[in-house]
Amino acid sequence: MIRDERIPADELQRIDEEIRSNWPTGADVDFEEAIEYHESLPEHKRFADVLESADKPLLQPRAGVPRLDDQIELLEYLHKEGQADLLPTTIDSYTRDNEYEKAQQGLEKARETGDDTLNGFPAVNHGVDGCRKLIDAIDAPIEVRHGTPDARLLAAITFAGGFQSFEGGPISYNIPYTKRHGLEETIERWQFVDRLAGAYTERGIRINREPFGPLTGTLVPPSIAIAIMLVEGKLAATQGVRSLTLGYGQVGNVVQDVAALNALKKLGNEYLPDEVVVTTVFHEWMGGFPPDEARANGVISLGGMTAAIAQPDKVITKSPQEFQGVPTKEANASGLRTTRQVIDMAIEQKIDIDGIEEEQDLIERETRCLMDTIFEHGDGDVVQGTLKAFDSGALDVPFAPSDSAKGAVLPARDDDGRVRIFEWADLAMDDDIKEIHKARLSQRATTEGRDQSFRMVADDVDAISDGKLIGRPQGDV
Amino acid sequence: MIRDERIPADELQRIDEEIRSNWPTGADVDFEEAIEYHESLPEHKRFADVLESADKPLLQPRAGVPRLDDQIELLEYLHKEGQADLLPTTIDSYTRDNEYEKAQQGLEKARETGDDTLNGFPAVNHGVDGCRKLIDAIDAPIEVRHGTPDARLLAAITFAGGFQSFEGGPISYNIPYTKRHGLEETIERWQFVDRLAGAYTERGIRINREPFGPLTGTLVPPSIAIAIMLVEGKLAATQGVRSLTLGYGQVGNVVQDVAALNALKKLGNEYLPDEVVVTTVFHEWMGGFPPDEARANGVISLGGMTAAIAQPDKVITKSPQEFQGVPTKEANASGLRTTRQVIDMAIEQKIDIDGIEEEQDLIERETRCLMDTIFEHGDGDVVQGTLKAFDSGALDVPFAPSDSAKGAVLPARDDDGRVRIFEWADLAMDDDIKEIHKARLSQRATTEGRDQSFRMVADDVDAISDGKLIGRPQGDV
Amino acid sequence: MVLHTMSQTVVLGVIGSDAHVVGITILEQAFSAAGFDVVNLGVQTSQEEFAEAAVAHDAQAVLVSSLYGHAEQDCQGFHSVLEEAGVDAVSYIGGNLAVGQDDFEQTRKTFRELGFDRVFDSETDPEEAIAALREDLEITPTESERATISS
Amino acid sequence: MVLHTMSQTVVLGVIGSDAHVVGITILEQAFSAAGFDVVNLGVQTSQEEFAEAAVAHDAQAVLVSSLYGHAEQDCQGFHSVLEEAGVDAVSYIGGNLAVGQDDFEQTRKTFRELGFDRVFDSETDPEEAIAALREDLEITPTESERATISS
Repeated sequence: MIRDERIPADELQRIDEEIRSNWPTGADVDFEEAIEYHESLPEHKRFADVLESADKPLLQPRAGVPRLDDQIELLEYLHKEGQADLLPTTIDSYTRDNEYEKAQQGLEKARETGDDTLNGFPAVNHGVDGCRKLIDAIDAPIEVRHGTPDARLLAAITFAGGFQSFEGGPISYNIPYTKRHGLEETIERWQFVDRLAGAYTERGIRINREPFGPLTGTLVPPSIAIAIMLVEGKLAATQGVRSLTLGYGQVGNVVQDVAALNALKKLGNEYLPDEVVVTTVFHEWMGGFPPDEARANGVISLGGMTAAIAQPDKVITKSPQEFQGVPTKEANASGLRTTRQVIDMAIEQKIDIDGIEEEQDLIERETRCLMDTIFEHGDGDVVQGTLKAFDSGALDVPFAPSDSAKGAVLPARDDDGRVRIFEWADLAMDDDIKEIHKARLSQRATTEGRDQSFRMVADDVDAISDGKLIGRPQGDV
Repeated sequence: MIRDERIPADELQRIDEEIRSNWPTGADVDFEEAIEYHESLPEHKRFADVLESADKPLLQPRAGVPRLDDQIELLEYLHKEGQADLLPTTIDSYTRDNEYEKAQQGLEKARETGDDTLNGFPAVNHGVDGCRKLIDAIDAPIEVRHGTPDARLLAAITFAGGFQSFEGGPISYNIPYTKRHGLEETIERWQFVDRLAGAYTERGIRINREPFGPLTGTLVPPSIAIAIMLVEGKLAATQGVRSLTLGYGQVGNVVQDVAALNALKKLGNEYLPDEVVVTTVFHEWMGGFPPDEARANGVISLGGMTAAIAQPDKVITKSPQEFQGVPTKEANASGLRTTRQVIDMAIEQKIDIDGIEEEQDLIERETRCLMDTIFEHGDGDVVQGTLKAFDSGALDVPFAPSDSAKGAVLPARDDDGRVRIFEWADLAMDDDIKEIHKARLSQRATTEGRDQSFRMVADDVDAISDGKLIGRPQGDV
Repeated sequence: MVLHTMSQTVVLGVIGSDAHVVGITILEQAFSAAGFDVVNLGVQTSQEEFAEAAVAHDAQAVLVSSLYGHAEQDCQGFHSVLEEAGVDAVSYIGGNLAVGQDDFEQTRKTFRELGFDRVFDSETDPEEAIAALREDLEITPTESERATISS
Repeated sequence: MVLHTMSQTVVLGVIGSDAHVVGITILEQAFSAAGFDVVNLGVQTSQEEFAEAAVAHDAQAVLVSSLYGHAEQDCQGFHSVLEEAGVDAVSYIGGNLAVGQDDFEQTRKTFRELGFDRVFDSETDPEEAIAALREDLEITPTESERATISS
C-alpha cells in the first residue's frame, strides 16, 4: 500500500534504471556528471535562487516548439523582447503521453519540413545534450512545463539536462488532464520525480518544484486549489524537495484572488516543513478568453493589477491571442509587457482593499476542513488520505475529467463575483461555511430575480469570454 | 470690466450676428429652425439625457477626419466595432485658430486627393447642413471636441447643426493650448458660447458643456484641475448652461484618482447652482505613452480599473497607438474594448481601498483654498478673481505654455506615486497643506537617497512612458 | 409534455481523446433539470462505450460533444457501431466541430451525412438542445410511451 | 569651474508655433540648478525673439527646443538673424527634430549645417546638455571671463 514515505535509495536507483531504459536517450543520464554540470551554471541560471531572492513578481510565459534552434530563438525573443524574467520549455503532447516514438517522428518531420508537427519541445528525444544546449544558450533560468501524468523519464533527462524547475504533481497533472490514469499510480510516479529532485537537492542543486495550481482552470474555488497545493507540497517535501512554488489561478475577483494568494502563502508555510522554501505563483486567467485581442488585454491587465496588489513571487502570463490557442511569439511577448507595465505602475502604490482579511479567513477555514478530512481519511497518511478522500468525494475538483475525482462539486459566482460553491455533493465542509456560501449565492439570485441553479454555473463559465465577470441573465439586471 | 454676469439678450444677438458674418456658412444658422431640428432628434441622440441617465460609465473615444463621408464611416466603426456609447467629432487645428480659409483649402484638397490634409473635422466649413448629415447618420449622441480659444462661430454652427455637447472652456482651452491668447479675451468669448448653449437650454434643448479637465496633461495636481473645473462650471451656469460634465485626467495613482473624481463630483454639486445637473468625465492618462502597444494597453487598463472603482459618468479612452499620434480606427476601437472589458469585469466587485477618504479630504481642502483665493481676488466676482489670481500666481497650472499663467508651480510624485506639489511658487495654499506635501516628498527623497529637486519632476514626466509610475533614479532603489 | 420527458434517458459524452469536461457537465445539469435521466459518460469516450451505454440504459437520445477539432475523424463509422449494437435513438452532436469553422452550414452538412439528427455549434444554449430533443421525441409518440414504461 | 558657470546666461525657448512646454520647463530648472542664469522665452518663440533676448541679456548660449517635427523649417535662416543682431553665443538645438527620425546622424548633420554647435535628440538628459555647455564655454576662456564681468 502506497504511503507518504520517502523512496529508499536502492528503490530509487532501481526505478531510475528501469525508467531510463524506456528510451535510448535515458542511457546518457549520469547523476554525478549532472551534478557537476549544474554546479558549473552561473548564479543567474539557478532557478530557485533567482525566484526566491526576487524583490518583485517575476514574469514567465508559456512556450515550446519542437526544434532546438527554434526553441532557443523563441526563448531569446521572450527574454529580450518580452522581458521575461523566467523562461519555460513547454513539452509536446506525445511526450506527455509517454509516446516517445511518435514524438521522435514529429521531431524528425519538423526538422525535415520546418513545420511544427508537435505542440511543444520533446525534451526526452532531445536528450541530455539537447537540453544542455538550450540551458547554455539562454541567459535566464528555465522551467519544464508539461502536463505529464508519468513524468519520470522526462524528469530524469531534463534534470540531468540542466533544468532546475519542474512543473506538475500527481493530482494537478492527473485530475485536470486525463480520464483514466489512476491517482494511486500517478502519486507513485510523482514520488519518484520528487525523490529525484530531492537527490539533486541533497547535493546542493535545489530543483524547484511547482505543483500546477489552476487545476481545471474553470472557476475552481480557492480552498480546493490550495488544499491540493498543500498535499502536493507535502508529498514533494517528504521526498526531499526544498524549493516549492505553490500555484493559484486567477478567478477574476480582486479581493478573492489577493486573499487566496495570501492564504496560499500562509498555509504553505504552516503545512510544509520549515526546511522547505515556499514561494507562490499566480496564473493569469486560465478560463475561456474573449475572442478579441483588445478585450483579452483587459483580462490580462486585471491579472497584472491583482499581482501588483498580492505580490506573488511569480506570475505566469497569458497572451492576447489566448482565444485562438498557441500565440505567436510577438503576442506572447506582448502579454508579458502588458503585465509588466501594469505591475510596475501599480506595485509601488499602497492599495489596501477592505475585506481581504475576511475573505482570507474564510479560505483558510475551508482549506483546513479539506486538509482535516484528508488526514482523517488516511489516518494521518496524506497519500492514503488523498486517495480515500477523492474516492468518497470528501475532496473533489469541479469540472474534473478524471475518473479519480467525482467532479460533482459545482461552483458559481456570488453577487460580488467571488467563486462560491453551488453544489457541494460530498465535499467535506463545515455546515457554517456552507451557510455562508449559500447566503452569498442567494443574494445573487435575489439581485438577478432568478433561482439558484446550474444555469448560473453555465453563465459564469462563459462570462469573461463574453466580456463580463458574472454571468448575469441576458437583458441585464 | 468683464464680470461673471449673464450676457443680455440684445448683446447676445449682436455678437451672434457679428460672429456669423465671419464665414459664409454662418448665414445658414437660424435659431428657431435649429430648435425644431433638435426637437426632432430621437431620445437616444440627446447627449445630456443619455449621459445623465446611464447606470455605468459611458465610453467615448477621440476622432475626427476632414471629409463628411469619412467621418460618418469612422464614427459608425467606433460605435459598432468599438462599442463606444458616446461619439466625438474632433475639430482640425486651422478651425481652432479660426483660420477657416485654410481649413477650406485643406478640406477641398482632402476631397480631391483623398489625403487627410487636416487633422480633424472642419465643422464650420461643413456648415449646418454638413453637421446635420453627420448627426442624422450616427445612431448615438455626438460631442464637439476641439481646443479652440475663440469657439464662437464653431458653437453657433455646431449647435444649429444638431450637436448637443461641446467641450472646452475659457481657461482649459487657453492655458494648455496657446501662448498669447489673453485670458480675459477667452473668458469673454466663452461667455458667448455658454450663453448660446443657455439659450438652447431655455428652449428645452439642454446643450451639455464639458470643461477640459486634464489641462496640460502632465502631472496636474488634482486640486488645481478641480478648481478650474469649478470656475468654468460657474461661468457656464451663469450663462444658463444646465448640463455640465466636469473633467479630470488620470494621474495613475488609483487612490488619488478615485479620491479626485469623488471630490470633483462633490464640490461640483456644492459650488454649482442646484439647477445644474453635474456629471463627471475621467480621461485616461494624458501624459506621455510608452512607445509600445502592449505597454500602452497596460496604461489604458489601469485607467479602466480606476474608472470601475470611481464610476465617473463618462470615460474618454486612449488607444494603444497613442505614442505615435492619431490612431487607426482599429486601434481606437481596441482602446475602447480593452477599457470596456476591464470596467465590466471590475465594476460589480466591491473594491473599497483604504485612504481614499483621507486623500479626498486633502484634495477638497486644497481646492477650497484655491476657490477662496479666487473669490478674494475678485471681491466675489469669479471672472475678476480668476484673472487676478492667475496674474498674481495665486492660481497656477504646471507646465502651462500660456503667458496668462505663471506656470511656476511644479509637481512631483510622492513615494506612493501620488502627485504632490514640489514648487509652490505663489500658489495660494494653507501652510499646513504645504507641510503635508513637503513631508510626502521628503519621504520619497529618503527612499531614493537623494535630495528633493527638479530632477524628480523630470524623471516623473517620463516615468510612465518608460514603464513605471514613479521616476526613481536609475539603478533602482 | 413534462410528463413525457420525465422518464426519457439520454446518454452524454465527449468523443475521442478530447478531455474538455465543462460543456458536458453543464449539459448534464441542464438535461437533468429539464427532467431527463442523464447517463454522463464523461470525456474521452469511445464509439463503443456510447453504444454500450445506450443499449444498457435503453436511451432515447445519444448526445455527443467534441471541442478539440477532431470530431469528424472521431465520428467516422459511429452510426454503424450504434446500429450494430441495436441502438434506436436520436443522435445529436455539438461543439467546435471543425478546426477552421468558417462555414458552419458546411460543417452541419458533413455531420448530417455522418448520421447525426441534429448538429449544434459551440455557442448553442443547452435550452436549445433540450427544446429540440423534446420536439424530436414528441413527434414519435410510440417511443415516448415506450420510454415511460421502460424507465 | 563652478565659479565660471555661476554667471553665464543662457536663453531658452521653443521655436516656431510649437507649444510643448514641459521640456523647456525641465531644462530651465536643470540649467538654473547647475548655476546658469536662465532666460526662458517659453513656447512659440520667433527667431527674432531669440535674437533680441540674446542681445538684451548678453547670453553665452542660445538653446532651442522643438518637439512638433517642423524644426528644420522653423530654423531656416536663424543663424543669419542671430548674426545680424550681433549675437556671439553657442547655439544648441534639441527635441524631436524630424518627423520620421529614422537616422539621427542625418538629422544632426542637417542642423549642424544650419549653424547649430550641438544637436540633441529627445532622449537626451539635461545633464548631458549642461556638461556639453560647460565644456564649450570653458574652451573659450575669453568669453568665459567676459561673461564673469558682464553678468
